[in-house]
Amino acid sequence: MYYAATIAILVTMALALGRALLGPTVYDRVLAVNMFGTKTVLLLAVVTFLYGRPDFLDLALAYALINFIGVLAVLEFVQKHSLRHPKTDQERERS
Amino acid sequence: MDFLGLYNYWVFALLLSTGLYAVIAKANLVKKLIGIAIFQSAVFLLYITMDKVDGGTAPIIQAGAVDVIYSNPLPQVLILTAIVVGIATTALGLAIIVRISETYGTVEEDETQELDRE
Amino acid sequence: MILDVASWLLLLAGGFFVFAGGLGALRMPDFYTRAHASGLTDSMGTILILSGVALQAGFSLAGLKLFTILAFLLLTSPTATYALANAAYFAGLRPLLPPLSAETDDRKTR
Amino acid sequence: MITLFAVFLLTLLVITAFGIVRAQNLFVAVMLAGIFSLQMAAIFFILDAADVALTEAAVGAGISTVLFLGALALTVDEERPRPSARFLPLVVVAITTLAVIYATFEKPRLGDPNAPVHMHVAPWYLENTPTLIDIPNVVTAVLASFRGYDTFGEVFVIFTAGIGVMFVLGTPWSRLNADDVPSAETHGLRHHLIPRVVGRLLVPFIVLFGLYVQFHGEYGPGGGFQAGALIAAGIILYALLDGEAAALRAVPASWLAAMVAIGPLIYGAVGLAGIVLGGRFLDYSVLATDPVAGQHWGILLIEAGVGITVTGVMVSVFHAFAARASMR
Repeated sequence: MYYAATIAILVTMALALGRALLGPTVYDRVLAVNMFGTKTVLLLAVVTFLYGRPDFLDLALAYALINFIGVLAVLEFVQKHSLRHPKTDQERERS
Repeated sequence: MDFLGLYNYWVFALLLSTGLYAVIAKANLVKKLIGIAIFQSAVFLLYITMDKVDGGTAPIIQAGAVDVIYSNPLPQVLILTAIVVGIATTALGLAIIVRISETYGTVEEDETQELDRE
Repeated sequence: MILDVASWLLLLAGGFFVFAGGLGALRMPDFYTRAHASGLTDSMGTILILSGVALQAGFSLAGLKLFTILAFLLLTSPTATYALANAAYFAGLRPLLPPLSAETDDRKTR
Repeated sequence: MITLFAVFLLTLLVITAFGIVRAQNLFVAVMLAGIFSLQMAAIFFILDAADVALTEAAVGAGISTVLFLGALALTVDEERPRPSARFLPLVVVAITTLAVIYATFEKPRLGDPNAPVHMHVAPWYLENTPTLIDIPNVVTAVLASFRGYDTFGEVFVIFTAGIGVMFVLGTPWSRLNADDVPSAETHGLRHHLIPRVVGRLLVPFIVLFGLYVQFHGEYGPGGGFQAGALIAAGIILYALLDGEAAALRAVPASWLAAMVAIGPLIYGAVGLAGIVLGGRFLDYSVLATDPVAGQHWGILLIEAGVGITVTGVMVSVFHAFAARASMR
């Protein structure tokens, strides 16, 4: 049964990656990164039990704590910079 | 399933060349540095691939357990330190890029070279 | 035995919600609906999968760790989604649908 | 089945790498690099390298994104578009790829227990760690004791890189002053109340978890490198939320300078203590009357040194980029 959950998480990772690659706005990409992060936590949590070594849950705990920092850093950066170009970055890429 | 046994190495080769491409073909210095980071990750993957033993588990000895196969700890030690060293050296590279950007007003390699010639 | 069945059901349901949210995040038309879909995976999927795994772990250190992970995820990921949506709105990104207040005004006049 | 999961993740990894190189916008490239790091950590974990996965988690998720964004804020965030695809690099890269793939056919298959790498030194480490050092985590034992020289070198590389960044950016520790850098009034995420409250709540837990990883490294995945990166991430989170000035008041620049130097000093002092007490350099067995207890003391001390240096360097580097931005 762990396998079913793992497969669902992996497929969702692929979907989130697709969203991160497609964009179109910066916010979509950050959302995808955040989603990918939580999916990694879940994957690590399930795989520790799949391997029968639950003492490795520390890894999932580390990600659960740290993931937020990346999103906040990106948010701060976007706030400083998006004042200059509020449009989608696809438009910027075209220009 | 035999060909899957080499899949990790092929991914290593692809990542290696992706990083290499970014370093030699992109003119933007930040992009080059990201390329080096990808190249580095490819090497990490190569080492960690070599540590895996079939039916093995992470080399943290379980008390009381007998007949457990442990994966190879040595490549893990090398890569563990390499990751932290990698981020420290990347920070140094970024610092140099920041200074280049301030001096030349650009981080594109060909433009800085042109400015040098003048 | 009952615990096993319960944890399998939770894992299956969690897997379904995670997948549904992921699909939504890829297929929804604009940022805010995608944020909603991603919120589904981050809350519902996380709760179900982690409690499914926790039933297997039982009252042990692993169970406590799982509970901690769940608590931190439930604190951080909605916050991140909220902050993102907030930032996107203030940066001038508008939803595809008109704001809700226009519709409620409609209803009042009716 | 697990192999198939790994194959799937590796495929995603390659796609992400292509995406990173193709992205014109450097900011997008940095975010995709964040996803790349998450995937690497998951793959490391599936391939039985729990310690490495924890390191990648601590470094990749928190610090590396923050550093790249700090540098992007000081340079440009857009790559200049190039009209023509460059032919020569593609040919060079294609030839390299084919050559490397051709070379891999000689490699042992994944998980082959008879691969040459498993024949030589590693079995000795696995066999003798319980008797000679008596800690469960063989990775920590090899890192800190058996191959202590290597780690000593790595600590000095980190030390040197930290000093290098400070002086290349022209922001040595004496110039990092809480009064000179922007405070929360102007910077930081002051206007985002909810993220700020939640983030502040997380900071003590991250630091506490870092300390747990530091001192639990002999029994589970962890150690000085991971703990240093985690604690640094916690301090950086505080700086992001309340501005660099608040972080510099909490952990002053003079402390950071001292932390960067103390790590190699502790490490070297433990090594020299080995010589003074009649052993060899970095031979911990002589540190206590019982050789195994001596090993425990030695590993505890040098891991603490590593953790202190890594924390100091990472936080200093973060402050250096932020201070450079406000010097303009």
